[in-house]
Amino acid sequence: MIEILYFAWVRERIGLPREKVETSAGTVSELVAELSAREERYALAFSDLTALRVAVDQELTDFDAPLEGVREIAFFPPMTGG
Amino acid sequence: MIEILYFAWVRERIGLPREKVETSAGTVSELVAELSAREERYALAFSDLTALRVAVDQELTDFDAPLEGVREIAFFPPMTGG
Amino acid sequence: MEVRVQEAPFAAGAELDRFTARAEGAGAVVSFSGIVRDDSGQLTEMRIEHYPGMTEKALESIAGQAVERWALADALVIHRFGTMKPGEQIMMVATAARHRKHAFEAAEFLMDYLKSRAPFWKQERGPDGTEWVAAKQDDEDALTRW
Amino acid sequence: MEVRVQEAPFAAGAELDRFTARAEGAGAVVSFSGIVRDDSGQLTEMRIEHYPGMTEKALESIAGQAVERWALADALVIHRFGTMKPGEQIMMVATAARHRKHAFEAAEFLMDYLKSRAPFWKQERGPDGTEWVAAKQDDEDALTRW
Repeated sequence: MIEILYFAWVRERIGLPREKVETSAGTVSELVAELSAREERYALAFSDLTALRVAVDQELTDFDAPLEGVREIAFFPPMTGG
Repeated sequence: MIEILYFAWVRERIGLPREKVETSAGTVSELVAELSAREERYALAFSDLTALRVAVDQELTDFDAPLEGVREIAFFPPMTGG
Repeated sequence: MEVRVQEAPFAAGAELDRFTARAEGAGAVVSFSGIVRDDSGQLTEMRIEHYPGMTEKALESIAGQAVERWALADALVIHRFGTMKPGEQIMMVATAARHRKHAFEAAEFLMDYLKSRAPFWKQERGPDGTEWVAAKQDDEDALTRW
Repeated sequence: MEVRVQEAPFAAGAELDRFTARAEGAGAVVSFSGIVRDDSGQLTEMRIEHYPGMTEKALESIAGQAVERWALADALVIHRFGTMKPGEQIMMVATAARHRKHAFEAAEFLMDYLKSRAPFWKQERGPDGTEWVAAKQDDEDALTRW
């Protein structure tokens, strides 16, 4: 079980802030493909990965990051702090 | 009559903060030469002009600045504000 | 080093005084405050969403890098989340160093990283509804300097 | 724009709050404070001499240039003269602009000019007497950037 978090417009498109998912995906990209195949709202949210950022266990990373041992993944748009 | 002001170690070497001087010098350099010829303490204070700065009527300028119409001249070391 | 992520407003002046008082040996203190700006005259409020847990970790990492790289006497980061009106202060950073160049550079570094690498997202609300603020390419480009 | 040359101490935090409150439309406020540093552990006090009349004119000219060049919403310069102990604040500048880059640049410009072009001279007093602080070539070189 991995916990997935969504922020900002990604959260709005998917319609929930977080969910627990059972997956056998080996990388973030594979998880994205799995979710996108599942329902239209995921496909919509993940349609342009260049507009998204991903954090694995609260560290920014890339979409080819491996998921072995990971507890938490977050998807969100580019950050706008400061 | 021109009023001459001295600051920091220039003031200390010359031994006074300001004085009024009657001069026919045409430039700052000529005034410096006139003062240096007058007394040893001036010659000492003005011995290395690269270590001095000059302001004419409260504006930084060069030693070849003309003195016509000038009311106030100040001599001091490089500034150390901030 | 102090990092705070909070919903409540903060008093920048009091924070600056406290920070300066404890920055022993520093000759230079630089602060930056970010304020909600209403360029269009149509902004009713700004809402900032963040990623609890990761936000604190990211800010501590950024501040730690700044302290080490510029040998700072101290660094402070305060960043709010939640809802704010135009004119309200969103965040501040402060840096204390022996010399001014290091204090300035470290504060700019903190700001550049906060803009694009700390998990905050701004949303503006106006008479026509809400809109997520888009990240600026300029802000991303600013990171190449470091 | 506000320029003050004074012997009395000032409260940097209160000055920053006041400055920020009146900087309408600014999204970014940067402040710099300079503090008497005692690197040798031998400094009993610092004395700052200045050129009354010219000092105010020079600071106003520098601040005016900064406001114009970076389209600042506002600028503040406070500089003390007289006698100060280690840890006391000597001076501060603050700048307010729409964007952070302009506020930072203008504050650095103000500091670089204050260091070498405003008529202040620092003298340090220690157990062995007093010494005039020498101007640094680094500070002169910093001006070439502008």
